[in-house]
Formats: sequence, structure tokens, C-alpha cells
Amino acid sequence: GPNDGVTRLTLWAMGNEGAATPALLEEFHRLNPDVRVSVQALPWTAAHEKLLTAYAGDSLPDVSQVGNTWIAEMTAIGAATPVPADADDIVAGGFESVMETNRVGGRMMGAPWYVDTRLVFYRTDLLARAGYDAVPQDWAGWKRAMHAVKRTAGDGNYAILMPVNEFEQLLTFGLQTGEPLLRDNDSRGNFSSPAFVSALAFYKSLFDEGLAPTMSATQISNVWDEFSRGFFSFYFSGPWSVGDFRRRLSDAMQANWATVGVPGPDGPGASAPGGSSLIVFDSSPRKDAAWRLVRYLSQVDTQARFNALTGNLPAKVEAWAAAGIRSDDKLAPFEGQLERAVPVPKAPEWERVVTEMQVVAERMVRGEYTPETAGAEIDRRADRLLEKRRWMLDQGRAA
Amino acid sequence: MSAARTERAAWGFVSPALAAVGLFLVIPVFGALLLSLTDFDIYALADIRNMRFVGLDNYVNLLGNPLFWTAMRNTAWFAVLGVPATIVASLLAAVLLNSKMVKWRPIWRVAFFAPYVTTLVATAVVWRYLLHTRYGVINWVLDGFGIPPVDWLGQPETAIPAILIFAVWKLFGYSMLIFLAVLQTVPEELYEAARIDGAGPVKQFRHVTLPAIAPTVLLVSIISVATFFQLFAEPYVMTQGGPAQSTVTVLYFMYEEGFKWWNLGSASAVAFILFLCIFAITLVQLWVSRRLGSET
Amino acid sequence: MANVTLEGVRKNFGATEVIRGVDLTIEDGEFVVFVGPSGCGKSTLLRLIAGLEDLTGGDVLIGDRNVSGEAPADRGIAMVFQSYALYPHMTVRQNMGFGLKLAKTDKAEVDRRVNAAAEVLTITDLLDRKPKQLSGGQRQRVAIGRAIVREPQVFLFDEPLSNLDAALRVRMRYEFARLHGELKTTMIYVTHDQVEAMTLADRIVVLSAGRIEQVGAPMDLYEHPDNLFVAGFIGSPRMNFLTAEVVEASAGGAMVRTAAGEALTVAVDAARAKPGDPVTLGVRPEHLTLTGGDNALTARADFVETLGHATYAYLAHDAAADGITCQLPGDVRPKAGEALTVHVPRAQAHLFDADGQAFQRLA
Amino acid sequence: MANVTLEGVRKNFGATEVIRGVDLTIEDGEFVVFVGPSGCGKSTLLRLIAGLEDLTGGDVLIGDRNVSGEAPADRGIAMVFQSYALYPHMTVRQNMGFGLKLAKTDKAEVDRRVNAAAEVLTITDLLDRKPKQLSGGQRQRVAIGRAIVREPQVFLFDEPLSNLDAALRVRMRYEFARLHGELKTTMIYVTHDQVEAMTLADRIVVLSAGRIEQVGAPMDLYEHPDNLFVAGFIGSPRMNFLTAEVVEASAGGAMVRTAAGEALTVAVDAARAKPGDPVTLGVRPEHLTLTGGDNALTARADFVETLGHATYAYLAHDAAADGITCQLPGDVRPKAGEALTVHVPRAQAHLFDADGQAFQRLA
Amino acid sequence: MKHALPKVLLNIAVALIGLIVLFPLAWMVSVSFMSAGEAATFPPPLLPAQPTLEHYRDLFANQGMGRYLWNSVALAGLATGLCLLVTVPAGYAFAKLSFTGRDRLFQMLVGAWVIPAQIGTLPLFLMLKQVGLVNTYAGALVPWLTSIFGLFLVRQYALSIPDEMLEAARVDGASERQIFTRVVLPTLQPILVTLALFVFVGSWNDFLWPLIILTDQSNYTLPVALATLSREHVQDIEMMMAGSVITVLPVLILFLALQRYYIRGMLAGSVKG
Ligand SMILES: Nc1ncnc2c1ncn2[C@@H]1O[C@H](COP(=O)(O)OP(=O)(O)OP(=O)(O)O)[C@@H](O)[C@H]1O
Ligand SMILES: Nc1ncnc2c1ncn2[C@@H]1O[C@H](COP(=O)(O)OP(=O)(O)OP(=O)(O)O)[C@@H](O)[C@H]1O
Ligand SMILES: [Mg+2]
Ligand SMILES: [Mg+2]
Repeated sequence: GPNDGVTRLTLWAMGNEGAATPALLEEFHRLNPDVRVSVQALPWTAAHEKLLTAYAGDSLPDVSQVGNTWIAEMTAIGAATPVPADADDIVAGGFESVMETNRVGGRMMGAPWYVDTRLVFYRTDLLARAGYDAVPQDWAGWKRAMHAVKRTAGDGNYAILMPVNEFEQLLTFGLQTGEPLLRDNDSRGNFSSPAFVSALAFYKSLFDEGLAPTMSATQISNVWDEFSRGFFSFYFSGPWSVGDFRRRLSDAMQANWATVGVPGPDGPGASAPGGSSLIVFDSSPRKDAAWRLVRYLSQVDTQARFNALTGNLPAKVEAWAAAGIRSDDKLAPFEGQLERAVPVPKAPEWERVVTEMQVVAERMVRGEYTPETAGAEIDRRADRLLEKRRWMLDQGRAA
Repeated sequence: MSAARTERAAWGFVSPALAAVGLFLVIPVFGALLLSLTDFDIYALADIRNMRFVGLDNYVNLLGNPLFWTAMRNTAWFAVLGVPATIVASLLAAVLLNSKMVKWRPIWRVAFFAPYVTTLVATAVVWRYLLHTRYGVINWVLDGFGIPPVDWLGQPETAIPAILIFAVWKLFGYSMLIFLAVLQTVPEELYEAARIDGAGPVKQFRHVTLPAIAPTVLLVSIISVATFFQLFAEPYVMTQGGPAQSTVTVLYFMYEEGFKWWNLGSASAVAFILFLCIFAITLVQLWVSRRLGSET
Repeated sequence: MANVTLEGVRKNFGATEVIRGVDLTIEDGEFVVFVGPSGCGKSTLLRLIAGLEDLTGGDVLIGDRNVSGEAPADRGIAMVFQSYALYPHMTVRQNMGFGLKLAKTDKAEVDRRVNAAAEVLTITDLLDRKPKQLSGGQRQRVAIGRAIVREPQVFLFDEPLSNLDAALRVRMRYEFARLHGELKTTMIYVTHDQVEAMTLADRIVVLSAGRIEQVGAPMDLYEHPDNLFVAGFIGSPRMNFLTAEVVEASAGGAMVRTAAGEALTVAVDAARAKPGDPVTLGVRPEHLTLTGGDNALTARADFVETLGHATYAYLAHDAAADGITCQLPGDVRPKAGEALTVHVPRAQAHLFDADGQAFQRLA
Repeated sequence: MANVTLEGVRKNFGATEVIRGVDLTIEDGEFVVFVGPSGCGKSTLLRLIAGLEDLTGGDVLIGDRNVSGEAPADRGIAMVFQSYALYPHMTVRQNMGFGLKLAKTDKAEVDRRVNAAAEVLTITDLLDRKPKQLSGGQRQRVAIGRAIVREPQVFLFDEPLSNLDAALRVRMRYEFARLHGELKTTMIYVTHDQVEAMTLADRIVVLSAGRIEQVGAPMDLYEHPDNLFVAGFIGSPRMNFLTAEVVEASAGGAMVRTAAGEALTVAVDAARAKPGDPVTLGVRPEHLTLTGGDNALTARADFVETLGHATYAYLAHDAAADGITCQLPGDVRPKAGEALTVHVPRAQAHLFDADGQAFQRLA
Repeated sequence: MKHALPKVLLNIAVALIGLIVLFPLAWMVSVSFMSAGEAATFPPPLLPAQPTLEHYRDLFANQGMGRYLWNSVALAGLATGLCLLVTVPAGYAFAKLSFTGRDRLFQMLVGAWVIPAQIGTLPLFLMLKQVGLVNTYAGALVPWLTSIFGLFLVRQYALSIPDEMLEAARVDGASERQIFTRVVLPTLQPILVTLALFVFVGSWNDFLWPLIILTDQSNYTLPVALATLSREHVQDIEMMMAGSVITVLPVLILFLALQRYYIRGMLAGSVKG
């Protein structure tokens, strides 16, 4: 019954985490018999809108996993609460670029749970067949390698898979240029800067030159099968795919793939610090218990177990050793990539801006825009989206 | 006194329904009109002071928003291609099923109609796999005819036709029923008179069947236009608006604007434009049916 | 114009026999009416002649040509349907000319024929209207017009007046008589309305359950029905029937005793009957009188209806299961409950044997 | 049982006056029939008596009690509707007992009354059926039974037989007469069927456009219609009317000249007429004969219908816009086109003045 | 005999259409019994090599399908009940009882009918948020209270009730409420079945509104859950087919059992789809 002295918490978790968290919580329940957590799983593709809908409908959970790019938005609408001053230990010891994404107005709004960033998965055997024993670390070299792969891959196969409805690839290329993506206190787009246009041009050229199929993720029935069939040899993804590939690829195939940092314009490149944080919602009447849960989930040993369950990379550097990640040749490259990570702008509208960016980029790939006109178009769309933010800044209502 | 008594009872009977309609339909519609004149968004949801009255700005912005026009154009394509396809399919089915020579007609009638009652989301999921580029049954059949596989849902050029194949499959049974009902009102004697006049099957169709159902073709096309204007779940489930937003419909656009990005003001403006479109269609429909009514 | 001959015509729908062997010759120019109870096969027989149904057995000859295998359009017939079956989207002119157009008749000729038919039917000023804009009677005329322009050898009509109101029906009945007088084409007409049959027909064909019961001129059927069925079917109110037994019988007449014990004589040739045979005595309500003394029945009036122009008395009688109806002059007004003595005119009574076959009346 | 009095009853639907002031007294136990053309207000008047419509003016008294403001259920009436209006989901027993049940009548008493009514109507073995399982006549009986169990003071019937076929109608007509004989309750009966009116009524009320035209016993109306309307309305076939002009007039009779020039004498009290007055001569088809020489019209037969029991001749005549109909004996069979001399019996002719009011007949 | 050839051709044509129409549904059922990954091969297999119930088990055991099924049943059932409760008396009154302003009100309802329901969704959401009905059954049920279509359907049918029957009841001494419950309702029974079926199927299949108003996964209806699942499990064809079967089957069975009623309603409502 509801009056049995037990605090009931709801935790929203996305994708894999939704499935894995209940196991992680058994220990928590043992340690905290007065708290009971129920986990609800959301699909990633619907998570953002679900969070906003729940916020609009006053039906947010107590705690939720959120993509760490969304924290600024959750803060702006007043949904998130800052990590309590006396609970700094929860967030201590993380990667700096990731910590930065959780910081809004100088306060930590979320506790990094796991980190990820994207790097390149590739078929060592196919690369070798094409005459390469390592992935070149600059764009030009990388593209040459892709051409070589494409030539040897056989009809109907490609070098790289970059689903045209995913923005992460282009975003990564954009971040690698070093030029900020928004300007004027994040109130205007900066996508027509020559740097970003060059990223657009590189992105587009991979499709134009037949290296990447013009496909969206919904059309790939499953990635690992296609990967092992050689439909593509390079794949842009995060740590979760390591687990997937290990589980789903055949034993024979295990020796034939590896991961490597993303090549940059001229040398190893940056990528966006991804991953999820845990936030406690301001609407929750059970914040104490909620922070207890967050603290538990942030502990080094919990994170290590979490890694074992999901393959997710711990947010705390200390946990990397505990989980033995550094000795894992597939995961080790992530550490370097994370250290090179560059945070994305913290405007609450960012999610939408980046979605528009991808919409335009997809059309560019399909031939509607050149890189230059695409950059201008993204700016135009971004500026419209940021109009309200400019007004709010004028009114002093936004940071 | 008897009049007073029925009057009182009648109000008791109608007031719950009227209250519900007023509260949950009429007020929200006026609310939508008001909302469309504001920039109500997620910030306003947090703090109502963050809302501004912007007059017709939402409408003006929409007119300048390429995605809106994309949505309008896509929707128009859905209607322009879907309506004739639905009519041809349903008319063909109805004429076949109206023939006394066909066996098990009641069973076929129910079978053809069955897709209409199935859950759209579920059948959309099914069709997504039927339309799959590599493993889909449809490409397999095409393969049998030596046609190379088509990337149905992956290319902007084929995504609308692909969704339409599904939509027609789902919807044609309904129009078929209407046609069947009308065909059954064509008196048998008219066909016999035509036979005595020397008309063969083709002439009978041309001179007896077709004139009889002509008004219904119009009616069905109007109904179908309205239906195609309200496509939402099909793209939501099958393509999420892609590829390259080629399947974003007006309603899908409204949904994203409103419930994904929480720009309720702008979404309300979309809703109103959608309303005006459907309203115009319905006016035409009423006008047509009145015209037809007055002729009989 | 042509004669029509049916030879052993039979028709089954699935397992049910609907027409069970009909032989009939209709003379050139004759107006023949099919009557019979609902479902007896009148329409089916007509449609077999038209070619709208396939024969199960037998042959149909029109103008001495066997048309059994031919399409309706080739038989030289024209049909007018109960519901008129006008093409709703065509004008009257188009409706009437449609068959000719399909036959690729010359346009001037089509116009000529349509105009001529319209004149005959006085619908010339309706030619450009659509059927919807016409009254019931006008539609009926158009339907006939459509038949006329085909210049058929035989007209077929299936209850053409049954959709009209009573007043219009009387007028259109008159039109049919006039039309037949004018065109002199063979006409076959199906109806269930006695008055239509009696007033229009040269000969009436009475059908029952897919067989012909009797064929004859209207007054012949009224005065000399061959059997109980025809006797009961023709005439309104219905003929009264009394169960009786033969007392004496000869070629010059018969004496019978009703089940109630009354002895009555009937002027029929009863040579084939013998005393003791069960028979049915028939007498029409309009032939019964309260005057005339002998050859009478006595019965109690159950119920009397005074209508002014006539008085109907309904009598209970032991020999008549359905009672006896008397049609009396309007100024004769017996009271309900009164016992009446009803005179049965010898010369106007009918007598039927146990099989329902009539004895030949002498009158 | 009670008398019914209408005092200045008026009813408007919106702006249209439907009942324009009706005063009428119906005696206790009387059988009164309302007739009149469609839309004249018969049903409305009946429903005003039942309390199903609110009065616009005037009063309704039942058993000397003013019931104008009372609910239908409290007026002591029972009504039988044209469509029977049986509750389709209830059995016959439930249908009949419904009103009593609503009035919380004791269950045993309900049963007793239902059984008694069922017995009167011989529907005892139908009590457990649903209306769908009944024939038209049986349904009609149930509807009457439902009225009987209420033990009303007045029965109201609105065209109770119009949904039945002709044969059944005759039988049910008889049932009504019997029922009235048995129950002796006041009955008010609306019909548009003349035969029903003539055979059932103690008195007929002829309505036209919301007003009473004449009230009287059936034969009174037939023989002495007050005006042209009643004369034309009562009797079938309709009375023939000829336009004429008075030549001589006195209390002992009148001589008129028809528009065609024939001089005819009529046995009416024409004291208030003077020569030259325009009048209408009326004579019923059944009173015209081909024998009888003088006081005759000559006319050409347009069309003759021989039906066996009677022959109808339709004559064209200059004084009769609608032609003249003659009902002749079945064995008289003139030919169409023949010129006939038709005798108008002086004593059975009617004469109406320019306002349509009848001159009193002497016979 | 002489119609043999066209007859055969016609029947073949109809059977062909039947095949096309029914194939997707049959395929859905067949694939739902295949083992994981079996359907993702070319050429696509039509029948499972080794029928298995694993996906159904998985859906109920791990994916919460039981909960969604219950939500769907409960919501569709409640929607049906409420809709009947509100629309039936009103439909009857508009058909058979005269009251001031009836015709004008009815015209206004006809006018309101023209409005696509989607327009009001945004403000309605905000209104329900104000009263705390977002993410509740009650919120999900609201649109079914405003079924003008149901009202019209009932009215249309009620028009055919003879006035005389109501008057007979009045003469019998029934109050207006008694007339409605004891005379009218039993008479309306066929249309009540039609309407109930309609609302049930409509609310079962409804997608947009539950998607918006039911934010909590534990409140999802089958279509919403299926749409969500299908985004997560694109690759698990067989499991998605099992989910589709669970979603479609109940309405399909209901429809097949009562198709006569459904089709009648469909034709009555053909003025607006
Ligand atoms: N197409 C058909 N299939 C099966 N039975 C039929 C068909 N057409 C007619 N019948 C049956 O044949 C019998 C005769 O029908 P027909 O229409 O000829 O009767 P009818 O004498 O014209 O009757 P009515 O006076 O009612 O028009 C009926 O029992 C009818 O049910
Ligand atoms: N509820 C009503 N509202 C308006 N007018 C009505 C109403 N009921 C009847 N009327 C009108 O009142 C007039 C009399 O109708 P009523 O039904 O009494 O005629 P009636 O003599 O019974 O005719 P019928 O023989 O056709 O039954 C008609 O003109 C009719 O149109
Ligand atoms: Mg027939
Ligand atoms: Mg009436």
C-alpha cells in the first residue's frame, strides 16, 4: 500500500539502460529498504519529446536519465534541480568535457552517469585487403582509405555507413574544425563559417563519391549483420555498439573488427562528449531519496558493474580501471577520444538546431544544396529558432 | 403541459452531450485560435510571462518556413495520388463484388473491408517490413518479374508512393462499401432494359453503372481528400517523416511543432491552416451533396 | 407484328420448377393478359419470351421464327417494366433513341421515330426533360415510347401500371386500349389487377403454379370458368362456394343438396355426374337476390354493410366455410342478425365436380 | 363509458391553423367516425382529445369533466394507432399490461384483465409471442387489447385498419362492429376509407380544412348531403356534377337546363332559387340508367369497362368537366363510342346552389 | 453454360484481390511464429520453419505487453460506455423530443462536426494539464465524450422509431425517462451495438491522442506501445509481428463477429469518414 513508509521513486531510462538498470538496483534496494525504484524504459528516438511532454503535462518522474546535451534545456524550463551543495562527491572525478556539459550557469545540474562519444568502428580484414593496416588519422588519408575499401568491397557495398537521419557524424566533423557552432552568446547560428562549410563539404563528398549509402537508420534492418556481410567497413558509433558487436557478431568475425579515434581535418579529431546524466526533477517531492539513488548510481563500483552490464563507459575516470576497460582493445580508444572531446553549445534550443542542421544536411546530400548554401540555410533556420532566446536574453530571463 | 414536460426531459437528455461538446471541442477550438496568435512555447509553459502576443506572426513565419511548405506539398501529393488510386481500387472491387457470378460475395466483402478496421500502427509496422528493400516481400515479387529492388521507404521519390500503397490497402474497403451500397440501388430492370436495347457488358457499364455512381465517385473523392489530409500515423511509424522530410504531412508537422518542440503557438497556427483546408473541402462536399440532393 | 408461340416452355431456378410446361399460341395483333396469384410465374414467362431468362425446356417462336437462343435485342420484342427502368441520366429523347443508337440506326431516322412515338403519346414537349422531372404517368408514357420506337413485333408489359395511383391507373388503362387500337401490334401484358385484365384483354391467360389454368375472352372466363380456381380468381367480390352432394343429375340440369340440407337446382350439363357425388356449388355475390322465392338458401346475416350504391350482406352458412357474400341493391338494407332467404338463380349458378372441374353451364 | 364534448376546439401549429373551431358532442356509447380528405385535421382532432397535443383554444370534456390540462394517461381514454405502435421488445402480454404496470396495478389484477381482453379478442394463445411473430391482423388485435385492458371511458382509433390488406380489412371491420356491440363504450374512429365509415359509424363527422362540414348517420349523409363537399366526398364512385341554370323553381321541385342545353327536373325544395340562378346538378353513378326515357341526358361513351358484376361507362358531356360515370348492371354492355341516352331519376338527383349548399330533397 | 468463361475470370480476379488484401495480415501472423532473424533473409520465407511462441512470451514477460493490452481493453471499454451514456440520450432527444432551439442547436452540432478533432488537441492538452488529467485514463477518454458522430448515428436511427409508439407509452402513463429506458432503449438496441462497436474499435485503434496524453509508459495503449517498441526494435521483425498480432487481433475478431453492425454504421457515417 501507499502508506507503508516506503518512498517510491520513478526512474526513466532509455534504450539499453532501461533494460539493464533494474538489475543494478537490486543492491540499492537491499541497502535502502525504505526506497523502491521503478524503472520505465523509453526509446531514445522518443525520449526527448517524452520528457518535454511529461514536463508539460506535470507527469515527470523523480529521476531521469537525460542526454547530457539536453541539460541546458531542462534547466532553462526549470525542470531540473542542481546537485545539492553538500553532494559534490556525486559528481567528482569525471571527464572535464563531460562535466562541462552538465554545468549551467556555473552549477552542476546533473550527475554524469556514463559517457560516450563516437568514434570509428571498422573491419580490419577489409581494410587490410584494401592495403591498409591502420586507419589514417586525417580526412584526406581516411577518404583515400575508404576509396580503396570501396573498390575491393564488391558490388552494392560501401565504405562507411552514415545514416542520413543521424546528426552525430556531421556534428563531429563540425566540432573538429574548432570553430564554435553558435555565436553571440549562443543566440545565432555560425554554420556558414568557412570552417563548418568545409565540414559540410567533406560530409557531402563521402556520399557524392559513393562511399556512403544514402540511407536512414530505419532502413538498416540490423547493423551487425550488414557489418559482417561487408555492406560497409566503417561505422560511426559509440561504446554501446562494442557490446552489441561482441554479442551479435559471429566468433569468426570477432577478430576482424576494431575501433579507432575519429580522424580530424589534419590529425586525430575531436568529437562531441556524449553520454547521459542523471537529473532529479524539481517537481519531485522526494528529492532526498532521489539524490540517494543518484549517488548510488554514481559510485565507482556501481558504475563498474553498470559497465559490465551494458558496456557503457563509466563517467568517473576511477571506474575505468576498476572495470578493466583500459585493457580492452576495443574500448581503450574511447579514453583518448573523450579527452579530445569538445562540448556542444548549451542553448536550450540546441537539440532543435542540430535537428534542423541534419535536415538541411540530408537535403544537401540528396543534391538540393551546396555546402555553402546549406550552411547559410542552417544559419537561417537556427536564427529563427533562437529568436525567442534572443528576446529572453534581452529581458534578462535567460542565461 | 405535454409540451413543457417533453421540453424538460429533452434538456435533461441533451445537456451532458452539449456540455461535453462545448467544453472539450468548442472551447479548445477557440483556444487554438487564440493560441495561434501567441508564441506560447516551452518557456511559457514554465512561466506564462514568457509568452508574447505576436499577432499573425506565426502564420507569417509558417509561410516563410520551407518545412511547412514541404508538408503542404507532401500532403497535396498524398491526396493527388491517393484519391484516384483509392477510387480505382475500390470501384474495381465494388463492381466485381456486385456481380452475381462471383461466389461467396459476403465473405469477400468482409475480407476486403477488414484492413480498414485493423489498427493503423500495427499494420504500418507490418508494411514497413513488406516494403523492406532487401528482405521485403514486395521487392521479392518484383524480383520475380525481373524488376530490381526498390528502396521504397528510403528514397524521397518512392516514399510517398510506398506509404500510399499501404494507405490504399487500408482504406479502399471503405469506399468499396459505399460504392457497393450505391450499385445495389441500381435496379436490375435497368440492365435488362439495356439488354433489350442491345447493350453488351461494356455498354451496360458505360450507360447504366457509371451514370448511377458518378455522384458517389465525387462524394468518395471528397471524403478521401479529407482523409489524406489527416495522415499522421503512417509517416510517424513508417518513416518518421523521412527520407529528407519527404513524408512530413501537415498533421505530422503540427505534431512535431507542438508535441516535440512545444511551440504551441506555431503548432496552433498549423492546426488552423489544416482546419481551413479541411473546412474548404467539407464546404465543397456539402455543396455537392446539396446539389445532388436537390436534383432528386 | 407477329404471332407468338410457346411450345412446352419450362423454366427451373435451381431445383424449383417455376414454369412447368406451357403451350400457348398468341395470334398476330392480339392483346393477351397473363393473370394469376403472386409467384405463379407470370413475370418469368414474360421474361422467357423476352429472352431475359434462358429456357430450361421448350421453345419460343415469334413470327414463326424459333428465337429460343437469341439475345433479347434480336427478338423483335420491346418490353415495358413495372418500374419503367428509364435511364436516369438521359433525356426522354435519349432514352427513347438509345436502342436505335446502339443498333447504329441513321440519326435522322432515330429522330423521326422518336418524334412520331412522342406524338402518339403526347409527350412531344417533354422530350428534353430528364426522367426525374416527370410525373409517374409521364414516365410510364416514356417507357412505352421507348418500346414503340423499336417498332417491335411484340410488346411485352410487366405490371406497367402497378406503381401508379388509382386515378392515374384508370386513365392509363384507357391509354393502353387506345394504343393497341392504333398500333394493332401483338401485346402481352402481365397484371394482377382483375379490372385491367377484364377491360384490356382480347384473351386472358390464367396461370397458377407455373401452369395455364384457362385461356379465354374475359367474359368467357367470368361466365364459364373451367374450374374452381378460375371461378374463384375471376370476379370480385369472390364467387361463393358451397359444399354439396348430387341428388339428381342429367344433361339438362342437376339437383344438389348442400351440406346444410337445402336442395337446389342448377342449369348445367351434369350428364357425367351421379347421385351421391360430392360437388361444389358456386354462385357469384352479384347474382344472389332476396326476391324470387324458390331455389333459395336461408342464412343469418352476420354483418351488413350499407354503402349507398350497394349493400353487402355477409351470411353465415353451414355449407360455406368462408360464409356467403351477397351484393344487394343500395336501397335493400337488411339488419345484422336477421335471417334471410337468398334466391340462387338457377341459370347463373355454377357446379364443380370433386376435382374442381366445372360442369358446362347451359345458359 | 362517457360522453365527449368539444367546445370551440382550436389548434395551430406555428402559424398554420389546423383546427379552426370545432364544436361537437359525442353521446355515451356512440360510435363516431371522423372522415375527410388527407390533411383536414382528423388525426389532430383525435390527438387533441387524447391529450397528445396541447389545445390552442377551447375545451375538451370527457364524462362532463374538463380534461383540457390533463396528461393522456389521466383522461380515461385509450388509443389504437394506425401502425399499432406495439413495443417490439415486449411480448404480447407485456405490451398489454405495460400501462397497468406503470400505474402500479396489482399483478394479479393485471393478469386478470390481460387474460380477459385476450379472450374477447381470441388471442389467448399468442400472449407469449413478440409482435414480430404476429400477422398484421393479430397485431391489430393486440393493439386493441392493449386499449381494452385500460378499461377506458373512450376508445380512440386513428386509421386502425389502413395497414392491412383488403381481405383482412373486411374481417377486422367486422371485429370492430362486434367489439362495439360487446363493450358499448364510446368510440371515436378516424379513417379515410368510406366503406369503414359507412359500415361502422353511428354518426359520421365530415371534416374539411379543420372545420366540420356535416355530422349525421351514414345513410343521411349519402342521401342528404348538406353541400357539394359532402356530396362529392361520400359515395363511390363519386357523384357526377353538371353545371346548370335554374329554369323554374318552387318548393315542389325545380327544372334546370344543363350547360349542354338539356332540361331536367329535380325533386327538391327549391323555393329559395329563382330562374337564371347558376346551380350544380348532382347524380350518383349508381342511379343513372339506360332505361326510363324522359329526364335524360345524351352523351357518347368514351370508354366502357365490363367487370362482370357491373359495367362502368365513362361518358363525355359538355356540362360535366370530369365526364359522367354510369354504373350499369353487369349484363348491360354498351360499346365505346356509342351515343347513350341516360335517364336521371328525378327523386334521386341532387341540386346545389352557387355556394354549394344543397336544396332539401323531397324524397 | 454460356456464362462459364466470364464467371471463372471474375472469380479469379476477386480471389487475386483477396490474396493481395489478406496477404499482409497472414504474413504478419506467420512471421510472428518464426524464430528470431528468420524473416530477414532473401527470399523472404512465407511460413515458419519451426513455429515458436518465444516472441509472444518475450512481449508479455519482458516488454510489458500485458499491461498495454489491459490499458487498451480498459480504455476502449470505458470510452464505449461513456460515449453511449452521453450520446444516446442526446441522439434520441434530437430525433424525437421537441424543445426550444432544437433545430438551431442541431445545426450548430453539424457545424461542430466539420471541425477536425486535431485542432483542439493543443489547447485541450493545456486544459487537461490545468486540471491534472494529463497522463490519466480520464484524459484519454475525453475525446470520446464529444462523439458527434455517435449522436448523429443514434438520431438517425431514432428517427425511424414511430412517434406513435412514444405516444402509446404516454397514453400508457409512462414518464419521459421511463419512455426512454423502457421503450426507446430496447428499440435502439441494434444501433447501440453498432455504436458501441464503433467506439470500441475507434478508441482501440486511436493513436495521436493517447500518444500525446499518456506520457507514462505504464499507461500506454497497444498502438502507442507498439509504435515505441517498433522504434527500439526495428531489427526484431518477428517480435514486432507478434506485437502487431496482439494489437490487431482483438479488433479484427470483434469486427468479424459483428461485421454486419459495423458495416451499417460505416454506411450511415459515410458523409464523414
Ligand atoms: N431469379 C430467380 N431465382 C430463383 N427463383 C426465382 C427467380 N425469379 C423468380 N423466382 C421464383 O419463381 C416464382 C415465379 O416468379 P415470378 O416473378 O414469375 O412470379 P409472378 O407471377 O410474376 O409474381 P408477382 O405477381 O408477385 O410478380 C416465384 O416463386 C419466385 O420466387
Ligand atoms: N406537428 C405538426 N406540425 C406542423 N403541422 C402539423 C403537425 N401535425 C400535423 N400538421 C399539419 O396539420 C394538418 C392536419 O394534419 P392531420 O394529421 O390532422 O391530418 P389528417 O386529417 O389526419 O390527414 P391524413 O388523412 O393524411 O392522416 C396537416 O396539414 C398537417 O401537415
Ligand atoms: Mg411479377
Ligand atoms: Mg391522420
